[in-house]
Amino acid sequence: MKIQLLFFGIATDLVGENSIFYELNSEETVLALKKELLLKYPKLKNIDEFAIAVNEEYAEDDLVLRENDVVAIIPPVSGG
Amino acid sequence: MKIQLLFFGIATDLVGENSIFYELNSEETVLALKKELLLKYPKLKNIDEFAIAVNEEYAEDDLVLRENDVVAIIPPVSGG
Amino acid sequence: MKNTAVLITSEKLKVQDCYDFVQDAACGGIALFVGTVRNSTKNKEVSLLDFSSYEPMALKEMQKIADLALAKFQIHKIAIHHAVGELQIGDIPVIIAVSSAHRKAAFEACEFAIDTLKETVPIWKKEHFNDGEVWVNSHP
Amino acid sequence: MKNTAVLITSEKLKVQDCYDFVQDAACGGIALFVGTVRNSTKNKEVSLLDFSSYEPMALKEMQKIADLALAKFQIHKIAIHHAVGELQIGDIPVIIAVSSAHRKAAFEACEFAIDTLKETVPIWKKEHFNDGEVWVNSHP
Repeated sequence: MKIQLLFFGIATDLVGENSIFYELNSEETVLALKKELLLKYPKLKNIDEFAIAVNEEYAEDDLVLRENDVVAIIPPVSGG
Repeated sequence: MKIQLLFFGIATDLVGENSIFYELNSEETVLALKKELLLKYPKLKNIDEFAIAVNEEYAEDDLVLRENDVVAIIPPVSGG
Repeated sequence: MKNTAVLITSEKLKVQDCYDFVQDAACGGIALFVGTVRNSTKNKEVSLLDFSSYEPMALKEMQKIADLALAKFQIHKIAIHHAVGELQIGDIPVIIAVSSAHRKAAFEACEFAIDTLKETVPIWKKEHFNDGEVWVNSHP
Repeated sequence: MKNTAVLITSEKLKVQDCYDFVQDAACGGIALFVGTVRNSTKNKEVSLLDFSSYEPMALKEMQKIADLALAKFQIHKIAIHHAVGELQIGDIPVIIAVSSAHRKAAFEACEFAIDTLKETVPIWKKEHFNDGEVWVNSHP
Protein backbone atom coordinates (compact mmCIF):
# COMPACT_ATOMS: atom_id res chain seq x y z
CA MET A 1 0.00 0.00 0.00
CA LYS A 2 1.12 3.48 -0.83
CA ILE A 3 1.43 6.53 1.39
CA GLN A 4 2.76 10.01 0.72
CA LEU A 5 5.70 11.25 2.77
CA LEU A 6 6.29 14.99 3.31
CA PHE A 7 9.56 16.38 4.67
CA PHE A 8 9.92 19.81 6.29
CA GLY A 9 12.61 22.05 7.69
CA ILE A 10 15.92 20.31 8.33
CA ALA A 11 14.39 16.98 7.25
CA THR A 12 14.05 18.28 3.69
CA ASP A 13 17.74 19.18 3.67
CA LEU A 14 18.84 15.84 5.16
CA VAL A 15 16.72 13.65 2.90
CA GLY A 16 16.91 15.85 -0.18
CA GLU A 17 13.18 15.54 -0.85
CA ASN A 18 10.04 17.56 -0.13
CA SER A 19 7.54 14.88 -0.96
CA ILE A 20 7.70 11.26 -2.12
CA PHE A 21 5.35 8.33 -2.51
CA TYR A 22 6.36 5.43 -0.34
CA GLU A 23 5.39 1.77 -0.42
CA LEU A 24 4.49 -0.06 2.80
CA ASN A 25 4.38 -3.87 2.78
CA SER A 26 1.37 -3.90 5.06
CA GLU A 27 -0.60 -1.77 7.44
CA GLU A 28 1.92 -0.72 10.01
CA THR A 29 2.18 1.68 12.94
CA VAL A 30 3.73 5.14 13.03
CA LEU A 31 6.46 3.74 15.27
CA ALA A 32 7.34 1.05 12.71
CA LEU A 33 7.49 3.66 9.95
CA LYS A 34 9.79 5.89 12.05
CA LYS A 35 12.21 2.97 12.44
CA GLU A 36 12.07 2.22 8.72
CA LEU A 37 12.75 5.85 7.83
CA LEU A 38 15.79 5.99 10.13
CA LEU A 39 17.18 2.93 8.30
CA LYS A 40 16.36 4.28 4.85
CA TYR A 41 17.54 7.85 5.64
CA PRO A 42 20.22 7.49 8.34
CA LYS A 43 20.88 11.25 8.17
CA LEU A 44 17.56 11.75 9.96
CA LYS A 45 19.48 10.72 13.10
CA ASN A 46 21.08 14.17 12.90
CA ILE A 47 17.80 15.69 14.04
CA ASP A 48 17.30 15.85 17.76
CA GLU A 49 13.95 14.10 17.33
CA PHE A 50 11.02 14.27 14.97
CA ALA A 51 7.27 13.90 15.21
CA ILE A 52 4.92 12.38 12.68
CA ALA A 53 1.73 13.97 11.44
CA VAL A 54 -0.82 11.89 9.59
CA ASN A 55 -3.29 13.77 7.42
CA GLU A 56 -2.33 17.08 9.06
CA GLU A 57 -2.72 15.92 12.67
CA TYR A 58 0.02 14.87 15.10
CA ALA A 59 0.00 11.07 15.37
CA GLU A 60 0.85 8.82 18.31
CA ASP A 61 3.32 5.98 17.80
CA ASP A 62 0.58 3.33 17.88
CA LEU A 63 -1.57 4.83 15.13
CA VAL A 64 -1.94 2.39 12.22
CA LEU A 65 -1.28 3.87 8.80
CA ARG A 66 -3.78 3.45 5.95
CA GLU A 67 -3.52 3.50 2.17
CA ASN A 68 -3.11 7.05 0.83
CA ASP A 69 -2.31 8.60 4.18
CA VAL A 70 -0.30 11.82 3.98
CA VAL A 71 2.51 11.36 6.48
CA ALA A 72 4.64 14.37 7.43
CA ILE A 73 8.04 14.27 9.10
CA ILE A 74 7.97 17.14 11.60
CA PRO A 75 11.35 18.20 13.00
CA PRO A 76 11.30 20.32 16.19
CA VAL A 77 9.22 23.36 15.36
CA SER A 78 10.67 26.86 15.73
CA GLY A 79 7.96 29.32 14.76
CA GLY A 80 7.18 32.56 16.57
CA MET B 1 1.94 80.38 56.93
CA LYS B 2 0.42 79.89 53.55
CA ILE B 3 0.13 76.75 51.42
CA GLN B 4 -1.56 76.12 48.09
CA LEU B 5 -4.32 73.49 47.94
CA LEU B 6 -5.17 71.70 44.70
CA PHE B 7 -8.34 69.66 44.23
CA PHE B 8 -8.78 66.96 41.59
CA GLY B 9 -11.46 64.65 40.27
CA ILE B 10 -14.48 64.32 42.52
CA ALA B 11 -12.83 66.59 45.13
CA THR B 12 -13.08 69.54 42.71
CA ASP B 13 -16.80 68.91 42.34
CA LEU B 14 -17.40 68.50 46.09
CA VAL B 15 -15.38 71.56 47.16
CA GLY B 16 -16.20 73.73 44.15
CA GLU B 17 -12.56 74.78 43.72
CA ASN B 18 -9.54 73.74 41.67
CA SER B 19 -6.93 75.64 43.59
CA ILE B 20 -6.93 77.92 46.65
CA PHE B 21 -4.39 79.48 48.96
CA TYR B 22 -4.87 78.27 52.50
CA GLU B 23 -3.60 79.66 55.80
CA LEU B 24 -2.13 77.31 58.42
CA ASN B 25 -1.69 78.61 61.99
CA SER B 26 1.59 76.79 62.38
CA GLU B 27 3.66 74.02 60.88
CA GLU B 28 1.39 71.01 61.03
CA THR B 29 1.30 67.47 59.75
CA VAL B 30 -0.51 66.09 56.73
CA LEU B 31 -2.81 64.19 59.11
CA ALA B 32 -3.78 67.40 60.94
CA LEU B 33 -4.50 69.10 57.62
CA LYS B 34 -6.70 66.19 56.50
CA LYS B 35 -8.79 66.57 59.65
CA GLU B 36 -9.06 70.33 59.16
CA LEU B 37 -10.17 69.88 55.55
CA LEU B 38 -12.88 67.41 56.53
CA LEU B 39 -14.23 70.01 59.00
CA LYS B 40 -14.00 72.89 56.54
CA TYR B 41 -15.35 70.83 53.58
CA PRO B 42 -17.63 68.18 55.13
CA LYS B 43 -18.64 67.03 51.64
CA LEU B 44 -15.16 65.49 51.31
CA LYS B 45 -16.57 62.72 53.53
CA ASN B 46 -18.48 61.61 50.43
CA ILE B 47 -15.22 60.35 48.95
CA ASP B 48 -14.26 56.83 49.90
CA GLU B 49 -10.84 58.13 50.98
CA PHE B 50 -8.26 60.56 49.70
CA ALA B 51 -4.50 60.79 49.64
CA ILE B 52 -2.36 63.89 49.96
CA ALA B 53 0.51 64.81 47.67
CA VAL B 54 2.97 67.49 48.71
CA ASN B 55 4.95 69.13 45.92
CA GLU B 56 3.92 66.39 43.48
CA GLU B 57 4.87 63.44 45.69
CA TYR B 58 2.57 61.24 47.78
CA ALA B 59 2.95 62.25 51.45
CA GLU B 60 2.69 60.17 54.61
CA ASP B 61 0.42 61.35 57.42
CA ASP B 62 3.35 62.41 59.62
CA LEU B 63 5.00 64.70 57.05
CA VAL B 64 5.21 68.28 58.37
CA LEU B 65 3.99 70.92 55.94
CA ARG B 66 6.14 73.96 55.10
CA GLU B 67 5.40 77.48 53.89
CA ASN B 68 4.49 77.55 50.18
CA ASP B 69 4.01 73.80 49.90
CA VAL B 70 1.72 72.75 47.06
CA VAL B 71 -0.68 70.28 48.63
CA ALA B 72 -2.94 68.19 46.39
CA ILE B 73 -6.06 66.34 47.45
CA ILE B 74 -5.94 63.06 45.54
CA PRO B 75 -9.19 61.07 45.41
CA PRO B 76 -8.92 57.38 44.44
CA VAL B 77 -7.23 57.33 41.05
CA SER B 78 -8.92 55.68 38.07
CA GLY B 79 -6.61 56.02 35.11
CA GLY B 80 -5.88 53.33 32.57
CA MET C 1 19.93 56.50 24.51
CA LYS C 2 16.60 57.06 26.20
CA ASN C 3 14.83 53.80 27.01
CA THR C 4 11.64 55.17 28.57
CA ALA C 5 8.90 57.33 27.08
CA VAL C 6 6.04 58.70 29.16
CA LEU C 7 3.34 60.91 27.68
CA ILE C 8 0.06 62.51 28.69
CA THR C 9 -1.81 64.03 25.78
CA SER C 10 -5.23 65.20 24.65
CA GLU C 11 -4.45 63.90 21.16
CA LYS C 12 -5.49 60.41 20.06
CA LEU C 13 -3.01 57.75 21.22
CA LYS C 14 -1.35 55.69 18.51
CA VAL C 15 -0.24 52.09 19.04
CA GLN C 16 2.34 52.54 16.27
CA ASP C 17 4.06 55.40 18.13
CA CYS C 18 4.62 53.22 21.20
CA TYR C 19 5.68 50.29 19.04
CA ASP C 20 8.19 52.42 17.13
CA PHE C 21 9.69 53.78 20.36
CA VAL C 22 10.35 50.38 21.94
CA GLN C 23 11.30 48.45 18.78
CA ASP C 24 14.99 47.64 18.69
CA ALA C 25 17.22 45.34 16.64
CA ALA C 26 18.37 43.65 19.85
CA CYS C 27 14.86 42.75 20.98
CA GLY C 28 13.02 39.58 20.11
CA GLY C 29 9.59 40.51 21.34
CA ILE C 30 7.28 43.35 22.20
CA ALA C 31 4.35 43.06 24.60
CA LEU C 32 1.67 45.71 24.45
CA PHE C 33 -1.39 46.53 26.47
CA VAL C 34 -3.96 48.86 24.93
CA GLY C 35 -6.84 50.02 27.11
CA THR C 36 -10.04 50.76 25.23
CA VAL C 37 -13.23 52.49 26.32
CA ARG C 38 -15.97 49.91 26.88
CA ASN C 39 -19.60 50.55 25.98
CA SER C 40 -20.82 49.50 29.41
CA THR C 41 -19.80 49.26 33.05
CA LYS C 42 -21.67 47.20 35.62
CA ASN C 43 -24.32 46.56 32.94
CA LYS C 44 -24.95 50.28 32.46
CA GLU C 45 -24.46 51.83 29.03
CA VAL C 46 -21.60 54.34 28.87
CA SER C 47 -21.85 57.31 26.50
CA LEU C 48 -18.36 58.76 27.00
CA LEU C 49 -15.48 59.00 29.46
CA ASP C 50 -13.73 62.13 30.62
CA PHE C 51 -10.16 61.77 31.88
CA SER C 52 -8.38 64.45 33.87
CA SER C 53 -4.95 64.37 35.48
CA TYR C 54 -2.66 66.16 37.87
CA GLU C 55 -0.29 66.28 34.97
CA PRO C 56 3.15 67.08 36.43
CA MET C 57 2.69 64.55 39.24
CA ALA C 58 1.14 61.97 36.89
CA LEU C 59 4.16 62.23 34.59
CA LYS C 60 6.49 61.76 37.57
CA GLU C 61 4.57 58.67 38.72
CA MET C 62 4.55 57.24 35.18
CA GLN C 63 8.30 57.81 34.97
CA LYS C 64 8.74 55.98 38.29
CA ILE C 65 6.82 53.01 36.90
CA ALA C 66 8.94 52.98 33.74
CA ASP C 67 12.19 53.20 35.72
CA LEU C 68 11.08 50.51 38.16
CA ALA C 69 10.05 48.20 35.30
CA LEU C 70 13.53 48.61 33.77
CA ALA C 71 15.12 47.81 37.14
CA LYS C 72 12.89 44.82 37.96
CA PHE C 73 12.68 43.07 34.59
CA GLN C 74 15.16 42.21 31.82
CA ILE C 75 13.66 44.59 29.29
CA HIS C 76 15.05 47.00 26.70
CA LYS C 77 12.57 49.84 26.51
CA ILE C 78 9.17 50.84 27.80
CA ALA C 79 6.61 53.41 26.65
CA ILE C 80 3.64 54.53 28.76
CA HIS C 81 1.16 56.84 27.02
CA HIS C 82 -2.07 58.12 28.58
CA ALA C 83 -4.83 60.24 27.03
CA VAL C 84 -6.83 62.94 28.81
CA GLY C 85 -10.04 64.72 27.84
CA GLU C 86 -13.22 63.24 26.42
CA LEU C 87 -12.97 59.72 24.98
CA GLN C 88 -15.65 57.88 23.02
CA ILE C 89 -16.39 54.13 23.00
CA GLY C 90 -13.47 52.31 21.39
CA ASP C 91 -11.01 55.17 21.99
CA ILE C 92 -7.71 54.43 23.72
CA PRO C 93 -7.04 55.86 27.21
CA VAL C 94 -3.74 54.06 27.73
CA ILE C 95 -1.00 52.16 25.92
CA ILE C 96 1.94 50.32 27.47
CA ALA C 97 4.62 48.86 25.21
CA VAL C 98 7.66 46.88 26.36
CA SER C 99 10.47 45.34 24.34
CA SER C 100 12.87 42.67 25.50
CA ALA C 101 15.19 39.95 24.27
CA HIS C 102 12.90 37.27 25.73
CA ARG C 103 9.14 37.50 25.83
CA LYS C 104 8.45 36.49 29.44
CA ALA C 105 10.09 39.66 30.79
CA ALA C 106 8.14 41.84 28.35
CA PHE C 107 4.80 40.34 29.45
CA GLU C 108 5.67 40.67 33.14
CA ALA C 109 6.82 44.27 32.80
CA CYS C 110 3.78 45.23 30.73
CA GLU C 111 1.36 43.79 33.27
CA PHE C 112 3.31 45.32 36.16
CA ALA C 113 3.17 48.74 34.49
CA ILE C 114 -0.57 48.78 33.83
CA ASP C 115 -1.39 47.34 37.26
CA THR C 116 0.76 49.97 39.00
CA LEU C 117 -0.49 52.82 36.82
CA LYS C 118 -4.04 52.04 37.89
CA GLU C 119 -2.99 52.24 41.55
CA THR C 120 -0.66 55.21 41.71
CA VAL C 121 -0.92 57.63 38.78
CA PRO C 122 -3.12 60.67 39.57
CA ILE C 123 -5.53 60.41 36.66
CA TRP C 124 -9.30 60.34 37.14
CA LYS C 125 -12.06 58.99 34.97
CA LYS C 126 -15.60 60.31 34.96
CA GLU C 127 -18.12 58.00 33.32
CA HIS C 128 -20.99 59.68 31.51
CA PHE C 129 -24.29 57.80 31.16
CA ASN C 130 -27.53 58.88 29.53
CA ASP C 131 -28.90 59.72 32.99
CA GLY C 132 -25.87 61.19 34.74
CA GLU C 133 -22.22 60.80 35.47
CA VAL C 134 -19.95 59.27 38.08
CA TRP C 135 -16.32 59.57 39.15
CA VAL C 136 -14.98 56.02 38.97
CA ASN C 137 -13.68 54.44 42.24
CA SER C 138 -14.52 57.54 44.28
CA HIS C 139 -17.64 56.47 46.14
CA PRO C 140 -17.83 54.33 49.24
CA MET D 1 -19.63 36.64 14.34
CA LYS D 2 -16.17 35.24 13.89
CA ASN D 3 -14.03 35.71 16.96
CA THR D 4 -10.80 34.09 15.78
CA ALA D 5 -8.48 35.02 12.92
CA VAL D 6 -5.52 32.86 11.93
CA LEU D 7 -3.24 33.76 9.06
CA ILE D 8 -0.02 32.58 7.45
CA THR D 9 1.31 34.97 4.86
CA SER D 10 4.44 35.94 2.95
CA GLU D 11 3.33 39.60 3.15
CA LYS D 12 4.54 41.90 5.93
CA LEU D 13 2.49 41.45 9.12
CA LYS D 14 0.68 44.55 10.38
CA VAL D 15 -0.01 45.15 14.09
CA GLN D 16 -2.95 47.36 13.11
CA ASP D 17 -4.68 44.49 11.23
CA CYS D 18 -4.63 42.29 14.34
CA TYR D 19 -5.70 45.20 16.54
CA ASP D 20 -8.62 46.05 14.25
CA PHE D 21 -9.81 42.44 14.19
CA VAL D 22 -9.94 42.03 17.98
CA GLN D 23 -11.11 45.55 18.89
CA ASP D 24 -14.69 45.55 20.10
CA ALA D 25 -16.96 48.05 21.88
CA ALA D 26 -17.51 45.49 24.64
CA CYS D 27 -13.81 45.05 25.40
CA GLY D 28 -11.83 47.10 27.86
CA GLY D 29 -8.37 45.95 26.95
CA ILE D 30 -6.24 44.40 24.25
CA ALA D 31 -3.01 42.51 24.92
CA LEU D 32 -0.63 42.01 22.03
CA PHE D 33 2.57 40.11 21.52
CA VAL D 34 4.71 41.02 18.53
CA GLY D 35 7.71 38.84 17.77
CA THR D 36 10.58 40.67 16.07
CA VAL D 37 13.71 39.35 14.39
CA ARG D 38 16.74 39.93 16.64
CA ASN D 39 20.12 40.89 15.27
CA SER D 40 21.85 38.12 17.21
CA THR D 41 21.33 34.71 18.74
CA LYS D 42 23.69 33.16 21.27
CA ASN D 43 26.02 36.12 20.67
CA LYS D 44 26.22 35.39 16.95
CA GLU D 45 25.17 38.03 14.44
CA VAL D 46 22.11 37.09 12.41
CA SER D 47 21.79 38.35 8.84
CA LEU D 48 18.27 37.09 8.08
CA LEU D 49 15.75 34.43 9.00
CA ASP D 50 13.86 32.15 6.66
CA PHE D 51 10.54 30.76 7.88
CA SER D 52 8.80 27.82 6.22
CA SER D 53 5.63 26.03 7.24
CA TYR D 54 3.49 22.98 6.62
CA GLU D 55 0.78 25.46 5.88
CA PRO D 56 -2.50 23.52 6.05
CA MET D 57 -1.47 21.79 9.26
CA ALA D 58 0.00 24.98 10.74
CA LEU D 59 -3.30 26.78 10.15
CA LYS D 60 -5.17 23.93 11.84
CA GLU D 61 -2.84 24.04 14.84
CA MET D 62 -3.15 27.84 15.05
CA GLN D 63 -6.94 27.51 14.92
CA LYS D 64 -6.79 24.97 17.76
CA ILE D 65 -4.80 27.44 19.86
CA ALA D 66 -7.29 30.23 19.15
CA ASP D 67 -10.26 27.99 19.99
CA LEU D 68 -8.60 26.70 23.15
CA ALA D 69 -7.74 30.25 24.28
CA LEU D 70 -11.41 31.23 23.84
CA ALA D 71 -12.47 28.20 25.87
CA LYS D 72 -9.90 28.62 28.67
CA PHE D 73 -9.96 32.39 29.20
CA GLN D 74 -12.69 35.04 29.42
CA ILE D 75 -11.74 36.76 26.18
CA HIS D 76 -13.67 38.26 23.28
CA LYS D 77 -11.51 37.72 20.24
CA ILE D 78 -8.06 36.47 19.28
CA ALA D 79 -5.93 36.93 16.17
CA ILE D 80 -2.82 34.84 15.41
CA HIS D 81 -0.80 35.93 12.37
CA HIS D 82 2.47 34.34 11.25
CA ALA D 83 4.79 35.35 8.44
CA VAL D 84 6.74 32.95 6.21
CA GLY D 85 9.62 33.55 3.81
CA GLU D 86 12.72 35.68 4.33
CA LEU D 87 12.61 38.17 7.21
CA GLN D 88 15.16 40.87 7.97
CA ILE D 89 16.25 42.22 11.37
CA GLY D 90 13.30 44.07 12.94
CA ASP D 91 10.71 42.31 10.77
CA ILE D 92 7.75 40.64 12.44
CA PRO D 93 7.41 36.83 12.29
CA VAL D 94 4.38 36.63 14.58
CA ILE D 95 1.61 38.72 16.12
CA ILE D 96 -0.92 37.61 18.72
CA ALA D 97 -3.74 39.99 19.72
CA VAL D 98 -6.40 39.28 22.32
CA SER D 99 -9.29 41.44 23.49
CA SER D 100 -11.27 41.01 26.67
CA ALA D 101 -13.47 42.87 29.13
CA HIS D 102 -10.79 42.61 31.81
CA ARG D 103 -7.08 42.76 31.15
CA LYS D 104 -5.85 39.78 33.16
CA ALA D 105 -7.58 37.32 30.84
CA ALA D 106 -6.16 39.06 27.77
CA PHE D 107 -2.59 38.83 29.10
CA GLU D 108 -3.00 35.17 30.08
CA ALA D 109 -4.51 34.19 26.75
CA CYS D 110 -1.86 36.09 24.79
CA GLU D 111 0.98 34.41 26.66
CA PHE D 112 -0.71 31.00 26.39
CA ALA D 113 -1.10 31.44 22.63
CA ILE D 114 2.51 32.39 21.90
CA ASP D 115 3.89 29.72 24.26
CA THR D 116 1.74 27.03 22.62
CA LEU D 117 2.44 28.23 19.09
CA LYS D 118 6.16 27.80 19.71
CA GLU D 119 5.56 24.22 20.84
CA THR D 120 3.01 22.86 18.41
CA VAL D 121 2.67 24.82 15.16
CA PRO D 122 4.66 23.26 12.28
CA ILE D 123 6.70 26.29 11.28
CA TRP D 124 10.48 26.22 11.00
CA LYS D 125 13.05 28.95 11.23
CA LYS D 126 16.43 28.85 9.53
CA GLU D 127 18.92 31.38 10.84
CA HIS D 128 21.38 32.78 8.34
CA PHE D 129 24.75 34.02 9.54
CA ASN D 130 27.62 35.47 7.57
CA ASP D 131 29.35 32.08 7.74
CA GLY D 132 26.45 29.70 7.33
CA GLU D 133 22.97 28.80 8.38
CA VAL D 134 21.21 26.65 10.94
CA TRP D 135 17.73 25.21 11.49
CA VAL D 136 16.73 26.44 14.93
CA ASN D 137 16.01 23.80 17.63
CA SER D 138 16.80 20.94 15.26
CA HIS D 139 20.18 19.81 16.47
CA PRO D 140 20.96 17.59 19.43
